Amino acid sequence: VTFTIGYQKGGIPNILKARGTLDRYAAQGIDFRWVLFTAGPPLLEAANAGAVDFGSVGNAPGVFALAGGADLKYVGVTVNNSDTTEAVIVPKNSGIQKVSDLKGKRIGVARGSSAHAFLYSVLRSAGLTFKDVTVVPLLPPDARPAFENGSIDAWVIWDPFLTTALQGSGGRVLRDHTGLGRGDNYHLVPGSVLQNPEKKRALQVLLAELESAANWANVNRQTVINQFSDELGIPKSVLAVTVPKSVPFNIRPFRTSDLKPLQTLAVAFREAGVLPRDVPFGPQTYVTLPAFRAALPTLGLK
Amino acid sequence: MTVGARSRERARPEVQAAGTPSRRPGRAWQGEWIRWLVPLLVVLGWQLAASTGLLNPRVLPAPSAVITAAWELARSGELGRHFLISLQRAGLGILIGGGLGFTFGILTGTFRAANLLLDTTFQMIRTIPNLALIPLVILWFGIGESGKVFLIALATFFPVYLNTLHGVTGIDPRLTEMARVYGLSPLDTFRRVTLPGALPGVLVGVRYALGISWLALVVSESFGASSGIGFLAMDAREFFRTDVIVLAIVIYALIGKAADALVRTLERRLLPWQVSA
Amino acid sequence: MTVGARSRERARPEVQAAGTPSRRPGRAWQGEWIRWLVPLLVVLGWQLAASTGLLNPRVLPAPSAVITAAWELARSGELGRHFLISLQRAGLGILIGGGLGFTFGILTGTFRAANLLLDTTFQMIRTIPNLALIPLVILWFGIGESGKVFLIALATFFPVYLNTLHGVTGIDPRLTEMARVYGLSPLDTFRRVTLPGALPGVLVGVRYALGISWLALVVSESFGASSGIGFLAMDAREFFRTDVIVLAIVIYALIGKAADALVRTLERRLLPWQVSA
Amino acid sequence: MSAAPVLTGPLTATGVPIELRDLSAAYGERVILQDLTLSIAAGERVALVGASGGGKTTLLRALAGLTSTQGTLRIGTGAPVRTRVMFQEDRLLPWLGALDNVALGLPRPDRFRAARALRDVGLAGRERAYPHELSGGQRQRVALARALAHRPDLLLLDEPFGALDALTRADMHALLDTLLTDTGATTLLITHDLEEALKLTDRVLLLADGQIREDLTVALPHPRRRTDVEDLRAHLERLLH
Amino acid sequence: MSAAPVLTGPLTATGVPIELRDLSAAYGERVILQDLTLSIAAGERVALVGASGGGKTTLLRALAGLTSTQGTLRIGTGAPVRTRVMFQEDRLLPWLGALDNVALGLPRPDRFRAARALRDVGLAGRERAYPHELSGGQRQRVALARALAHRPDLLLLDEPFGALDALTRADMHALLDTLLTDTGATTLLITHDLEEALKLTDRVLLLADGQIREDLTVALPHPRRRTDVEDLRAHLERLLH
Ligand SMILES: Nc1ncnc2c1ncn2[C@@H]1O[C@H](COP(=O)(O)OP(=O)(O)OP(=O)(O)O)[C@@H](O)[C@H]1O
Ligand SMILES: Nc1ncnc2c1ncn2[C@@H]1O[C@H](COP(=O)(O)OP(=O)(O)OP(=O)(O)O)[C@@H](O)[C@H]1O
Ligand SMILES: [Mg+2]
Ligand SMILES: [Mg+2]
Repeated sequence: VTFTIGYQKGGIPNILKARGTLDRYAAQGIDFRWVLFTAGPPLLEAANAGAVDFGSVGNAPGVFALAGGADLKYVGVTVNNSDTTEAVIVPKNSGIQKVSDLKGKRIGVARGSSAHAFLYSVLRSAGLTFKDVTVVPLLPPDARPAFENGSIDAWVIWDPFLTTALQGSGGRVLRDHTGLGRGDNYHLVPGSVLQNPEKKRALQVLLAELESAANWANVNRQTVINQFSDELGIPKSVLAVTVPKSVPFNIRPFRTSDLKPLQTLAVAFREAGVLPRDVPFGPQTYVTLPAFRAALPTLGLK
Repeated sequence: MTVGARSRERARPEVQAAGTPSRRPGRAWQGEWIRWLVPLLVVLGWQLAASTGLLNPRVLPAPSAVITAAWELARSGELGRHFLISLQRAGLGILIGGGLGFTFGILTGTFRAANLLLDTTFQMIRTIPNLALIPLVILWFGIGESGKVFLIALATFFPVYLNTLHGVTGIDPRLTEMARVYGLSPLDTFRRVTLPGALPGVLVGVRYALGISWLALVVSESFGASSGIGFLAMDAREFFRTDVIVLAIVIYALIGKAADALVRTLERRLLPWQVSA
Repeated sequence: MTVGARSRERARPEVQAAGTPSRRPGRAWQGEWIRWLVPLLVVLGWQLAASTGLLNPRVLPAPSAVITAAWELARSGELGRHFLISLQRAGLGILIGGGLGFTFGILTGTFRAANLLLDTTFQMIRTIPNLALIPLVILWFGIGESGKVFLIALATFFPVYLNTLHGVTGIDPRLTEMARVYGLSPLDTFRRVTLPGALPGVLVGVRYALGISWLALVVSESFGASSGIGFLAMDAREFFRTDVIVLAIVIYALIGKAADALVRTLERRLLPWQVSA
Repeated sequence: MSAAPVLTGPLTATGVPIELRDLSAAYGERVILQDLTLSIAAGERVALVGASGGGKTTLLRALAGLTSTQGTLRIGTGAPVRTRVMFQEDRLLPWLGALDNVALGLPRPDRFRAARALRDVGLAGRERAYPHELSGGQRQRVALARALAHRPDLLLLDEPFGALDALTRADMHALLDTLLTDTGATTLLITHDLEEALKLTDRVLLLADGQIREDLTVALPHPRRRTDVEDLRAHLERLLH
Repeated sequence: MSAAPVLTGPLTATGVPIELRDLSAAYGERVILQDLTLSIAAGERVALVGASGGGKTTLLRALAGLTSTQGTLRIGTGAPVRTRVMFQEDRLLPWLGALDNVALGLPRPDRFRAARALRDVGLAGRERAYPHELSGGQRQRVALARALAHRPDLLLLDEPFGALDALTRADMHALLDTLLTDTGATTLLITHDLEEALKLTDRVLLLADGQIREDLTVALPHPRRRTDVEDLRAHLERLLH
């Protein structure tokens, strides 16, 4: 069976791919393929179309996909351990000192990203709404020059772009996640994968190996930094900051309690006026697979 | 429209009673609706596939769903707003890009020195993707309207430029020679010879530019914009609104048809002398 | 190349001693290097601005930095790999898209029925952005090579189609009439009249298609790809590798130049009869 | 230029009869031919003369099926008719050399006739010249060679010798005369040269006001010399003035 | 067609002298003119005859400065020369009506001459017709009107009457004759019609083998009738054969 993994640069799947662990399953009849995506939405788009069997994304894209009626199911969570992986930043010499100063300012953010939701909660914490500011939709690569030349007054951005921007262009953190809850990462599959026993088995293998990879990365931090630096072209100085934030690398099965933050997010977007309808979160939107690594021996593989 | 040779030797009808007049306005109109045949069939087949469940609506929504989305967006005035702002950006971009493309096409077509100096440069800029230019555009123009218009102007420059240049070089050199011998002023040469001679080519460029301007809109509305058809399409993709995505595609197709009709009208108006018209 | 009228009445030189021959191969070559003048000046000015600190290197790296990046990528074989795979995708896409564009352009130019049936449909498809089509392409083709080639073929189809159609309709109808009277078979009509008559137009289309194929590469290599020049550019953009971004732009520009040179050669080869050549 | 040898080859052409009754043709409001009636026998050679803009070309185009008309237009006896037209302009394909232009549309086994025809019109050695590399008269001769190489049943010539000097013209006259005698094609020759009309054809038609105004039969043996037709010419000239 | 009235208007043209010495012209290897020497006085009317492909058009193009040559080519006395060419093809702009084609390049105050010229060549009422709506002879007359409306110092005509019937041609002869007498432009007329050459010009040049082979002066008063030139024509025809 062929099992296609959609991945983005810099996550646990990327570590697993670099290790090449999955190659040996070809002998067992499971042919893993890797496909790189630049962002979560297109990855889930491909998953919805059945071109990808597994994908890892931030917290927002999955919500939108489900809102759009995609037949996707959560199967795993990577818990975020840091409050500083995402922040609102302003130029160093900016007059903006506190969140309420954002009123009337232009804020660059990637629409539909976790940062978009984060901005919502940041504004709300200061009693503001999206109506009080000008939201400028900008993808990270486009936002950087806009931030540099003052086209936007503030930028909501995540790592590694956050650290790069702080190191490279004289930005200053205005507000991070402290006290506002963190955005986790999620692992999703198309519903069809779970109905196909062979694919489901491959999925379980993959999840188990992801867990192993996470454990390996926790003890081989420098190797991970080197690998990412080579592969992503990100300076080691940046990775030296961002990789420790991810520690401990982790992945675990999705639980019913994981629905809550997603629901909160959906409500935020609903109130922000970008989601046309409520998201039908419920038992049909996830599966809880048994403990990943522990399940490996039960799969009938050597 | 030329018509291919039919058979090697045509059997001539014995009696050609009351021969048909050469211009048949009735026939011409009669033909026009056929232009819509294929698009219509596509939509019909699509709706059929959707209704019979052949098509997964999660992946490609039924035409009826798209119409519903269109209706909702139109009722709220959203659609009109997005459309108008895009139209404005596209129009301005085409005016600037097309105007410059036309001007430089005439220049490089007419003057060898201009050709040597500029043509290679243009040919090199031509292949640089808009997407790759976005960071530079933001640097130069910020995130306001001017950057978007610049990208559209850039995209529409080349088809008009290339086809104008080709139109000018394709003018029968015997006519250019005649104009020289008859001492036409540069202005008269342009008005009487170069412009009308290049016009059919220029219009092909315009036709292409009208289309490409909407493609460039998608790119230029992907940054720093919260309005426009391109934004609508990209945003819908971001938020998984398949019905809106397809709606955007349909709108684009209709714009394509409108652009085509516009150029057809221009051709009829501007090229009355064309024997083949 | 046509040349504009110079002055209203040209003063004729009293004695035109040892008149110049009409073909000046020396002059022609002499002119060629001028084509590089403007690009060269741009690069020089850019390096100057960078060295004097006028230019923020975080924003636009100096040419020397770009050359370093190119050297590193080239040494590791990365650059060659990306380039070859893109070349392969572009080539295949052009072959398919250009071939179909040519075929359909001839068909709709020659047969009124084909024109009525298909032209509107093509004009409508034309304005649909590649970016908006990606979801459908993934649906139809998955995320392998075929989807990428499809997008390139789609993008190259239209310039070739439009210019072929225009080339065919631009053929002197008196020649078409003659061909009919002389009982040319459909094949002969195509080989002897339609094809050579449309060829200059077709080549303009090819010129455009060669350029646009690399633009389409950017879009098609933006999903599910980890190789190709388009991927290189988008990837670099993702992580602010400005040197690589600019390198990609330079590569695109050089590709544009190469495409231009290729079509120029084709024109010289295929159109030996052109009076203005 | 050497005296033109005969365009030889298998005799495939047979003349066809032509019957026009109440034929009218117009461009928009402008009526060119009005209720024109004319019969031409199979193999007959007919000259058509008339004022510039009088409708000669229009009539020729009607016979070739290129202009839509009203009334009766009957050509041949039902079988397919091989019509070839030498247009008033040369209509050479600019992208083909002289030989390829002449060979245009000739079935493969007849291709050899193209080179022969080109030689017969005095253009041996210029086979590969593009039309723009030929003089006006040379282009006209290529077009003539093209029309003749086809051996048509119905040959329509629209001022075929207008751009030729007297000597070349005489050669071409001889060439056409021989060819027509050999093949027996029904021929319509539009010309402004009365002498030419009288030398080459059996019947001279004067087209005026959309009608055949004069119909003069020339009953003289071929080939004719200039002196043979002197009287008739004077007569015709008087008619025309 | 009515007898053509005179193309009137201010007399701006003055003939220019022409001096060719050892003039040679070639297309690649093909030598067309070889060491040709010729003087034409200011205001002289010269006819150029010769075989098809003999180089007449090439010589005319050389005089118009359109062909590169070797040797001495001196036209006029240093002042700018207003040269107008009527080419062998009509070279009308397909996108302009007849009147606009004739008015081409005329300075604004002289525009009125365009309509008059069109009327003089018998095309009153066809001002707005596009070239493709005109007959071959009509197109040729538009081109003639265009050349004449300009009142050039040097008028170069390449077979200007080739597509005209005898009557129209006679009208055009009269028109040209009057115009030339009025303006005194130096004129070179290429023609295949010896009678035409003798009627209209003062000197007939025979071009052969890249050289002027015969140079015949015609010392008769204008306007001439056909009978005036009968003897000279017979003489010239003997020369040519
Ligand atoms: N497409 C057209 N539209 C309008 N009028 C036309 C068109 N073609 C020809 N005419 C007119 O029809 C008339 C007859 O034209 P035709 O070409 O038959 O003349 P002709 O006898 O061949 O003249 P010539 O000897 O000058 O070639 C002319 O007055 C011409 O202007
Ligand atoms: N561009 C060219 N390249 C090569 N040969 C050419 C070119 N133009 C003309 N010639 C040749 O030069 C010779 C002279 O041509 P030119 O047009 O001067 O003849 P002409 O005397 O005007 O003949 P005609 O009476 O047929 O018009 C011809 O043999 C012609 O084939
Ligand atoms: Mg005619
Ligand atoms: Mg000539």
